[in-house]
Amino acid sequence: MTELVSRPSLAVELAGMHLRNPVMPASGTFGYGQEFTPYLDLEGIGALVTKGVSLHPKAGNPTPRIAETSAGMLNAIGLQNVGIEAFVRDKVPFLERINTPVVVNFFGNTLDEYEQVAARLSDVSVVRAVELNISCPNVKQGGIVFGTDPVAAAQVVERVRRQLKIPLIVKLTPNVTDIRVMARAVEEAGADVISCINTLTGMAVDLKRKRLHLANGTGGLSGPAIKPVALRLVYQVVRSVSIPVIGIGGIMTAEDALEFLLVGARAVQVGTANLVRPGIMAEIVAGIETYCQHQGIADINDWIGSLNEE
Amino acid sequence: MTELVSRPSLAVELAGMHLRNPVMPASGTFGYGQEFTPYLDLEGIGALVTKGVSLHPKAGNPTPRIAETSAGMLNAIGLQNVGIEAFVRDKVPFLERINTPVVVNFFGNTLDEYEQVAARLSDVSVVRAVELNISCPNVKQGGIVFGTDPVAAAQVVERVRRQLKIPLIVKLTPNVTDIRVMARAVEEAGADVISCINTLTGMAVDLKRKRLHLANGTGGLSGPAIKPVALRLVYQVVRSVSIPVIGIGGIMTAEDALEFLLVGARAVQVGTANLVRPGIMAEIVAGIETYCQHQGIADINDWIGSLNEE
Amino acid sequence: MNDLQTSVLYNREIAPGYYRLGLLAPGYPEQAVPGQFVMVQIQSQNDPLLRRPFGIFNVGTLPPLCSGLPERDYVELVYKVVGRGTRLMSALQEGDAVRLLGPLGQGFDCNTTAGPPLLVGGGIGVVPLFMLACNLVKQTQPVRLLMGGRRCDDVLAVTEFERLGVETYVATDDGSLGEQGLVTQVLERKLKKYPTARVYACGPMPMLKAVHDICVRHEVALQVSLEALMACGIGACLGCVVPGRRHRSDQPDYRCTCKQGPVFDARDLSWEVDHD
Amino acid sequence: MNDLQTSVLYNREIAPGYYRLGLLAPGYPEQAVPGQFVMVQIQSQNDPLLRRPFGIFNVGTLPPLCSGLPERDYVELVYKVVGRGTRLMSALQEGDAVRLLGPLGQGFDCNTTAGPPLLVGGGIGVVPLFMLACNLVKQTQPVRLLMGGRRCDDVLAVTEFERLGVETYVATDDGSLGEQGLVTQVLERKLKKYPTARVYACGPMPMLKAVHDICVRHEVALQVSLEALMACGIGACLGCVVPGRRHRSDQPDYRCTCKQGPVFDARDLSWEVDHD
Ligand SMILES: Cc1cc2nc3c(=O)[nH]c(=O)nc-3n(C[C@H](O)[C@H](O)[C@H](O)COP(=O)(O)OP(=O)(O)OC[C@H]3O[C@@H](n4cnc5c(N)ncnc54)[C@H](O)[C@@H]3O)c2cc1C
Ligand SMILES: Cc1cc2nc3c(=O)[nH]c(=O)nc-3n(C[C@H](O)[C@H](O)[C@H](O)COP(=O)(O)OP(=O)(O)OC[C@H]3O[C@@H](n4cnc5c(N)ncnc54)[C@H](O)[C@@H]3O)c2cc1C
Ligand SMILES: Cc1cc2nc3c(=O)[nH]c(=O)nc-3n(C[C@H](O)[C@H](O)[C@H](O)COP(=O)(O)O)c2cc1C
Ligand SMILES: Cc1cc2nc3c(=O)[nH]c(=O)nc-3n(C[C@H](O)[C@H](O)[C@H](O)COP(=O)(O)O)c2cc1C
Ligand code: FES
Ligand code: FES
Repeated sequence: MTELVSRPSLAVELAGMHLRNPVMPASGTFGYGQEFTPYLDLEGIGALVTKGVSLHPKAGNPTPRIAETSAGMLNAIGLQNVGIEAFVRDKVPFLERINTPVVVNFFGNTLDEYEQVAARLSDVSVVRAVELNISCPNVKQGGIVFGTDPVAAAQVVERVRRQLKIPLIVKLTPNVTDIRVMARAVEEAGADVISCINTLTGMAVDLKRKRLHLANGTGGLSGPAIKPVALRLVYQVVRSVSIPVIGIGGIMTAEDALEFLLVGARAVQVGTANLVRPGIMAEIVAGIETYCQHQGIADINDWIGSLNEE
Repeated sequence: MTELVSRPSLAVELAGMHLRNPVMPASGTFGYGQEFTPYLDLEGIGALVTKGVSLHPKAGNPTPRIAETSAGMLNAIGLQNVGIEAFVRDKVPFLERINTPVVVNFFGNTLDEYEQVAARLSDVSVVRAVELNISCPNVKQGGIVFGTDPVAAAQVVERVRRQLKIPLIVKLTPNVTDIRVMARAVEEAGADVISCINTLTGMAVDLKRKRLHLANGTGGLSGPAIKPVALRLVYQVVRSVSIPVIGIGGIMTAEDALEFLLVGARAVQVGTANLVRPGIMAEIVAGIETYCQHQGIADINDWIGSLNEE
Repeated sequence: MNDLQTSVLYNREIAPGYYRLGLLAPGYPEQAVPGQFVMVQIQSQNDPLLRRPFGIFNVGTLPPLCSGLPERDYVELVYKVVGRGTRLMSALQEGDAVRLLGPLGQGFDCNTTAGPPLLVGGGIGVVPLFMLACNLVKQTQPVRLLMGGRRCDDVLAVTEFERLGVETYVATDDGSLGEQGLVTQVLERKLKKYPTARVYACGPMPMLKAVHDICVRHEVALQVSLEALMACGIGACLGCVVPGRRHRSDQPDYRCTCKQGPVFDARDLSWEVDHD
Repeated sequence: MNDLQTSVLYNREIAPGYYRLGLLAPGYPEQAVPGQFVMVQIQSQNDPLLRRPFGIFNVGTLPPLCSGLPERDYVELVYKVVGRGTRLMSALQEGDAVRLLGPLGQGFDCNTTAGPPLLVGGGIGVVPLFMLACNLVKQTQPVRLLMGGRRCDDVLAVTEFERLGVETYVATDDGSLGEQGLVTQVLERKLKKYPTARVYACGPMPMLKAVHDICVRHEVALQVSLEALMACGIGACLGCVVPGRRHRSDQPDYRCTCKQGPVFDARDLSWEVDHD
């Protein structure tokens, strides 16, 4: 039996940010944090990642916007958000009161939009890093999705990078033939960290009405159903780049988080699980700590990437 | 209320083959049929699709080969099979006794191998159609997967097509950025039918041993977890080509099958569900029939593709 | 607001396909407001993944199991079996574990004394009206309930309302209980008689729309309790929005049903949109 | 072979973490052979998705519930709670629905009369040996069981074996029951005493490997019952293979545990591979 570690260190470092532990929410499943204060100590998680924000307010898609699937859910919220100015005015004051690094997820439909939001966020002192969601259609280029074309992705990353004085996390979509190509493209273009994965594109059918269930037609699949795909992609990305990677996809338990860390993710994001169990991140942090104690892992960094491979 | 149809017609036509109903097994989950005779009347299903066969016998991967995931499973069987000659010698005699169209799934690691298996199968009279699995690495081209590159895919389809006097079904992998490109490529190259999807590539981690769970590292994710992704891809393929499409992915119930048919699949394949419930295809066929009766659908072809879209 | 690991007190079929579920719920009697709801997680596995939303039917406190033990707060839900989640719920037995998130959302505003209250319920929509009636009968008399349903089996808990002293009027589509017809007919008649009434309604969307039109015509205040697909119930996912007053498809105005509702002042919603 | 929709007769905890589960199983007493197994589907939702394999502990027939009704065939399983499937199973109650696929696979060959039988069980591996013992005691006497386990709690069903007239010898790692040490020590001693014995073994892979080595040394016949990850249990998925006699990594020789096993003649397997 391995010796018991009294108080393992869970702290990790991400592009110069010191996180007290590697657990943070995935964008869009945690609002701006405030909704979760009855259920969770916001100072017990590693970072706080906010809902994606854009230059202008976005009303989102018509309803139905969600569907339950086997061990997963589809969402087509349509990136509803208050817009960058209202975010700074209405949401930042709350975030300033919390002693946890704030990461702001953002997106745009044109390169200009991406640049402007990045520039604005870089000036907000509470924002410790930004997370770039490149899974959006590039309206100027006829709707081709930034996130599935390495050239378009590199371009947006480069342009955004120039606007920023803070770390840039780039969030990759799983809906590509070879995520390694995307990962290398955004690393070269200046990403400081990669987070993956965003949702898998899916559909649900409403038999009764003989229609697609979601008003938007397609939606993003998340939850435990996608964990095996996410683990594979995180494994591949970790081995393709030298910047740190945040693992995302279907994490419901401490064991799930430990799996992502084991294959090499420096930190993890918890998404859909927050919707089902608003206090779950506290349980995941506690579970990781207990696991480390029992396994004799004094420092979580010793666990990260320690997968045995022949 | 719609009127009750006493005996709906479930027959569909696929590239000249007349199937008594649109339900068939997915390759690799039904052996060569014989294993299922205690549980299922093989003459109650639309067609019988056999386990993938290759030129030479293939022993498959080391174990562990399977892992359970949330609402799904990973498999890395490694296409274990007896090889084309043993197939013809040992398996065909049983298949000849069943009055159900037989579709033989096959694969190769080089263009030559694909061609040789196709030529051999085309001469076996019980084989009514072949299904080409192009999700295999092309060993001659440095392991690039035939199924993710439209040029390589078109090439193998063209070459195989020339060897065949019977219909060619091409089975697409979901692990691509844009399945429509793949679908058009194989249609143009001569595919008579497209079936999709094959498994999503995934991974499982064995925390106790700090290893990847599958001996092969990655495996193919199947089961209800992937249904939303499969529905989306089938929807897209149906709208990109004019040849018929067979829908596959996570079908567990008659309702699931009806969803695939509604978005436009001409038939469906049931995979993982056979492993959990060996008699399930009979239940699915019966369920489709009952549904048609209650909804006043006299002919399943009236349902196929009848999705309401704005 | 709390995420409780709690357990089943009872789970009784009260009419074919309808169940009444009692759950231990410390704190609910003080915290819960009529019209609020809970999110129930039925099982520990990942399928079904999402919780299910249910209105609060009633709250209360049971005497201690034996002297020396504390009193036991509970919440009551009444639900209809419609899909796999509610089917799983129907198998719950005394002592089974359940996770319970709540009480959630904005309830009915009953701090107004203006006019006699008229409660309009359709089918399972009667649920949040019971706790509302419990509160209203303490403030004013009489409280009236107009209940509609397909057939008599869909008209629930009427005796409970009567026991509170609520005047109840029932209409069913097939006339198997009360008068034959729609509850909106009854509402029209009552509003002619009590033109200063305030209306509280919960039921299917077409009914609510009809109730809204009638209330507009009669110029009386209306609060409605809505249903929407929900993933989180706490305002995090934005899955549950409904079109608000200023909603236009080119300039949407969405309200969060779980956080800003489920009870809305009818004037704050858009009634032009095709609710089906 | 059948896929039955059946129900639970009882589900009793017989030692900490070990349960004995009785299921109605028409036909099992005639069909089942010692060493065969079943695939149990615990619940109707999709998570957990796969069935779980369990060896058959025993089969039998209960008298009719009342006269006029038919007799009731049953199968008994004994399982250890190790993961989420078995945890769900431990909550099963009388009358609960369960799907049962079986009896599956190749059982023990006990049509040989050569030599006295020695049954070697490790932990939960004792399960298939009980039905085997039931059959053997009818053919020959004495039948001997050598049982090993970590501690006394892991040594199951010994009294049941003794009631059959089986001579039992127990060894535990910590000496909390029987002698202290490994069951293989006991086997060595017994084989010295009964050099013509035939051995039937079921337990963890390291134990089976040790048993195999001893049997080779003593030149006695050995049948082993294996466990493997299984998706289907009927030979369709090829997930459950084990390396056969001629296995080499460059020229594999795989056997299907569910179809060609779970009981194998030890000579048909490869014992060189690193089983961990
Ligand atoms: C605020 C609120 C209060 C409610 N109060 C009650 C109540 O007191 N009694 C009662 O019987 N029902 C009530 N409902 C409806 C209840 O939530 C659904 O009937 C239930 O979720 C169906 O779950 P299912 O798994 O059986 O159905 P399925 O159709 O299998 O569910 C699939 C998905 O759709 C959702 N869903 C299905 N029907 C509805 C619906 N009508 N409203 C919202 N989501 C739905 C489910 O939550 C689930 O996510 C309420 C809904 C809301 C939003
Ligand atoms: C032929 C055969 C007979 C068996 N007989 C018995 C018996 O009589 N009593 C008993 O307690 N156990 C028996 N087992 C082992 C039993 O199947 C597992 O303990 C059980 O499947 C664990 O399920 P779980 O969900 O609790 O564990 P989890 O670890 O959560 O299961 C995850 C997956 O791994 C599989 N798995 C996990 N452990 C094993 C294992 N040891 N063998 C095979 N698959 C495993 C599960 O089936 C499932 O697919 C037998 C296994 C086989 C193959
Ligand atoms: C309701 C919902 C809203 C989401 N909104 C965003 C978003 O605004 N920006 C973004 O980058 N990802 C968004 N996502 C994706 C998640 O951040 C995450 O990448 C994905 O859900 C996979 O993780 P999970 O399986 O843990 O949920 C959203 C996901 C959900 C379920
Ligand atoms: C155990 C197993 C073996 C498989 N073997 C093959 C195969 O030999 N050839 C092939 O084209 N697909 C194979 N598949 C993929 C299935 O045919 C099917 O495309 C996939 O499982 C998705 O369908 P499902 O979700 O219904 O299982 C296999 C799948 C499983 C689970
Ligand atoms: S249900 Fe998630 S925001 Fe309302
Ligand atoms: S478990 Fe599927 S072949 Fe043995």
